Amino acid sequence: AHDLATYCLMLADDALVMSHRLSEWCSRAPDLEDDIALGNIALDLLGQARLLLARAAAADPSVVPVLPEGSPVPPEDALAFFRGDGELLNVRLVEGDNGDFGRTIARLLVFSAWRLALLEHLTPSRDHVLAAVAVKGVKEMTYHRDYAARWFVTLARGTDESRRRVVEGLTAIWPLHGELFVTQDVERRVADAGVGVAPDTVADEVDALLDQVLSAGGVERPSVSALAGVRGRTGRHGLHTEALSRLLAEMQVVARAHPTGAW
Amino acid sequence: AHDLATYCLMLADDALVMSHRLSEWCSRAPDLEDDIALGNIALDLLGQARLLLARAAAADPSVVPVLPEGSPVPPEDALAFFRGDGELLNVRLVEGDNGDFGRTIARLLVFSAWRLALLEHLTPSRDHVLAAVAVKGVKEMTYHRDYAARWFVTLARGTDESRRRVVEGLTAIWPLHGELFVTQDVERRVADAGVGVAPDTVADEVDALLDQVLSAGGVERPSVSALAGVRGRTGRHGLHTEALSRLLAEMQVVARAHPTGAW
Amino acid sequence: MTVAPERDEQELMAGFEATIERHDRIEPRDWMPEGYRRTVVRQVAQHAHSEIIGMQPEGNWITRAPSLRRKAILLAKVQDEAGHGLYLYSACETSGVSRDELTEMLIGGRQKYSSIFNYPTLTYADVGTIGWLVDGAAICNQVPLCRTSYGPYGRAMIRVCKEESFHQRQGYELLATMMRGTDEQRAMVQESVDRFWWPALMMFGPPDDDSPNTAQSMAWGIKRNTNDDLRQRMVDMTVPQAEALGVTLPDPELRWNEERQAHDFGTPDWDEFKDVISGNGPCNAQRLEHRRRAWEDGAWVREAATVFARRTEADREAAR
Amino acid sequence: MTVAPERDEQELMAGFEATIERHDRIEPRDWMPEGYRRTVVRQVAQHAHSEIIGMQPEGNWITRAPSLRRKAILLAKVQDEAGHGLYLYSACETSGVSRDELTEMLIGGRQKYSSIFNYPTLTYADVGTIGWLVDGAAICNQVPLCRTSYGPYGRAMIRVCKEESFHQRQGYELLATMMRGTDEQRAMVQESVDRFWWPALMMFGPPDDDSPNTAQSMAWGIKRNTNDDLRQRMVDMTVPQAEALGVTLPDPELRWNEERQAHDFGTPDWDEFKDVISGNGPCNAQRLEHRRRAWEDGAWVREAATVFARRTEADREAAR
Repeated sequence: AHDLATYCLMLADDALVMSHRLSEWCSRAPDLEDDIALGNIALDLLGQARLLLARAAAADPSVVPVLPEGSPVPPEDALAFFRGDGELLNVRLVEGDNGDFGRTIARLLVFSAWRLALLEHLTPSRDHVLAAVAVKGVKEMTYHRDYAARWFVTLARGTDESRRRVVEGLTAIWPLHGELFVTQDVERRVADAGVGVAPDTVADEVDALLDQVLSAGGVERPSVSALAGVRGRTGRHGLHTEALSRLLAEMQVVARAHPTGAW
Repeated sequence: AHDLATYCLMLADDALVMSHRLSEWCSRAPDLEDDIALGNIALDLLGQARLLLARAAAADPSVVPVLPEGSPVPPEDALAFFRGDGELLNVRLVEGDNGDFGRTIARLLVFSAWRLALLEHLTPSRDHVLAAVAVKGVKEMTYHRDYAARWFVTLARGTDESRRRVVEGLTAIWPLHGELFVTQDVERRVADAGVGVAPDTVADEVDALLDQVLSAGGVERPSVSALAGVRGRTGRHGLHTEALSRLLAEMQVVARAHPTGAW
Repeated sequence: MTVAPERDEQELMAGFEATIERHDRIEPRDWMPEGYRRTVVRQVAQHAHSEIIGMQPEGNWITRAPSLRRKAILLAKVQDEAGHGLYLYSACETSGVSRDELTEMLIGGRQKYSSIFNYPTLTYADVGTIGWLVDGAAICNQVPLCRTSYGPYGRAMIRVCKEESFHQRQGYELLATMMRGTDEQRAMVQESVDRFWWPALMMFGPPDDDSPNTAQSMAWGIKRNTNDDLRQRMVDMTVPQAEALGVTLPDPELRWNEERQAHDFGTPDWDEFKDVISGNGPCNAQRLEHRRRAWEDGAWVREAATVFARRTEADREAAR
Repeated sequence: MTVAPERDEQELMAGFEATIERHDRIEPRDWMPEGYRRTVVRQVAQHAHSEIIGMQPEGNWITRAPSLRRKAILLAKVQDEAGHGLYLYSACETSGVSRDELTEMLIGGRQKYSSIFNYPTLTYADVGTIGWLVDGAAICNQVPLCRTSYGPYGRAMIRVCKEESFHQRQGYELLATMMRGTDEQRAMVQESVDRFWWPALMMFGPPDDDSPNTAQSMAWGIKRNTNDDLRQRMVDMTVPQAEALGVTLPDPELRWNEERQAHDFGTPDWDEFKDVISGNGPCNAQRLEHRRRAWEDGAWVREAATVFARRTEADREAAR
């Protein structure tokens, strides 16, 4: 049960943090259509995060931070707003600043291709909640990936500047690509139990898809090394970049000022 | 006593928030000398804020936010870290984003010329603590003003780009210039009691100084109107811009996470 | 062919006036007086700009929403506003003005947007208050506009109004929930209402005796009610809701007038209104700067899309 | 005049070696072998870069310092680092390399800085840990460098060391205060020490048998001790301090060796070290990007200062 909860938190935190970053584009996108698209993607991911946080809390209530007696804060919010950055289990890819639209698209492409593959393989999960989340998520992620792929190719084959920017964006986020496929012990165990998916098993298909999009844009895979962790610890172990604690300071400020508030 | 405390908070909050903004330049200034100078200015203002917050707490302990029993947090920190933006009494000039170096210099020029004049007139205060703070502050503010004035003229008479930027910066902050000289009832009362200074009484000398610096740079006073408040309420009434709550979210995050912590 | 153009124009005008008379719609393909066209475009554009600028004050709280449910509601709402902006810009485009041109006019300060969005949002309660009071005022304004004489505008308004009332209920529900919460939350709601009440009443524009364009706009059927009329409707609608919520509206002169069967109320600060309208409100510069920056930062992306589309089209041609 | 240059060079070299032998200082005006000059400049530049890049991990917490006193201490400390960077760049400039050139080499990735600053600071405890362990390691490194053979470097080191030990005490004092605080604070300190212990030991560089330049640097008197020697000194110095603090150093092999009269300890993860040194550490890209952006964003300011100075000078000339 603790393994299942931990696994759900991993998937939830990826979606929660990525959703936060995308929501920062609100009222700032290059055009209204993209403002709406990025907002909708953020909303989809937020929805996935909520279901997964609720599942984590149900699977193992001990993962939910304890709030003052009588607090009406539901478990999903306790998990989202009352854990510190060292307790979040998202991959480091999702937490960095957006950068420009080129970097945002490059990150969204990699993220959505990866998550789509994970959720596809999660649809037959023995955990019916996870299976249902996966079925819904596959539809959403397909749209996200197609949106990102379309823009990636457009930028890569647009102007010199747009090509330069999207390639720089891809190069900047690529050191965090490898971390997506490192399988943690917990993931291995839930995968063996037929409940979760081991990310190493989707590496080939994700990379094939990415290669296809990159080649449609005439872009080479960046030749940059993976970002080191600290004594082997990375995002999945709660070891993050400096960006995450700043992100959480903003995200959690109102909720934490009112631990017994009703919203 | 409450008037004195309120007055001290006004002066303290101006320094605290301005210090915060300047400290954001740390490791980002155009050159090492300016990194050090801006850091030192931030440090001076932080020192002034601490003395003034302590004076406010001593003058009227009821202004200090109440923390959990047994908390070792001293009054200066309770005031700095446990008030919300609606309780801060700083003028709105100090709270906006730094913008580029040109805007930072323009704001520092206006702020330091104004505060220097206030502190000069505060040196004969009947409140000996305030008088001592003022004497120390006058030396500091003189340096700050000279630093800002020197850079203002350099940028205004440097390249076309530097001139454009510093003039844009001045124009951007100028709508908040008028608020500096609006005298609140509290300020009038402490001034009448020989304890404080009514800001309207320093308007002429500050403007004369600013005109002198502007003219040395060959820059006209911006012809922009004052920024309206909401039903007459502005910074001194706790009515701020949207920037302040974000600033405080960052500034207060660690302190608030540990209301009984010792640092 | 060039015989008696004045005669033609007179006939066209007669037809136009008859359409207005019958409360029928004027459509883009129909003849219309130049003044009508200009007024309609200006009004629809201002409305579109208001939706887009209106994303900012609420958008300010998306990343700080205190619960995931509220975050989802707020994100969806702000996206709806972007959607409203889109329909309304399209309605303008039927009159031959492109979205890019309108955006340039907005960020150049040559077209306005609703004064309310020049006030800051300072607490999460403001998200609720904007839903309740600001969207409430917008609905008072917009419901009659569903019957406006210009077809594309009227049809856009029908869709917009439906969503706005949904947003208004969500705003009210947030405030109601907060009022059942902690003392701090109740105080936050009251403080927010204190700040937004008067600006919300100013949304209807200046008093009728100081509103020079109202008569012509009403004659043309673009506007359906006077400013003061709508303002009264807003007050009467809001007072019982405020009571139900348990908040006090910050107007000592507010009371029921049995004779008029309506509420008497105080006078907004019209000097503040003029200040805000003329660009000196607490957030005018900030809102325009934000929009300008988004527009300029996105220029390279829009250009890339144009170039890519042209190139793809050329490839397709070549492949034929 | 061109007679027997080899002979001259030999004499110069003999003089240089005698100076080194006597433990006297080599001064910028003195003759020195090209290899010595290059090595000195590289080492001093790396040291300067480390001070400047080292502002970032701690600077990350200035705006979030949990008390005003700590904020003042931290701000002052980071400014001291900028000051150290300044002296050290000046020491380099005595060898004819300008600060601008050195900065370009840093942001172009052609010169390095201490590997430790490629680790993230994740809690406020890290500010204390950096003071205690990182400045502690720096002092172990730098105290002997006060006697380094290159005059300007040695003199800069004397001043730097004085301030560093002050910083180290402040760091220790922060941790000690936190250890007397809440359980969360104690856990925060332990977690921070767990993260920084090994990277701090790696600051002394690779093991001696894998450090090709050490011998030559020692012969020239640029370096005074081997890496492993300094690392041992650091461990022996830190163990009793950790005990006094009440934190556990994360090394199961750590124990006192009576025979050696020194601590035995485990092996750092040299693969991680190589990864970090070669640019793939958790923060290498971030640190350089930050520095590059500051440098580029400030270009217009530096240019304005240059133009203004030239213009003022010209005016003065004209006025004569």
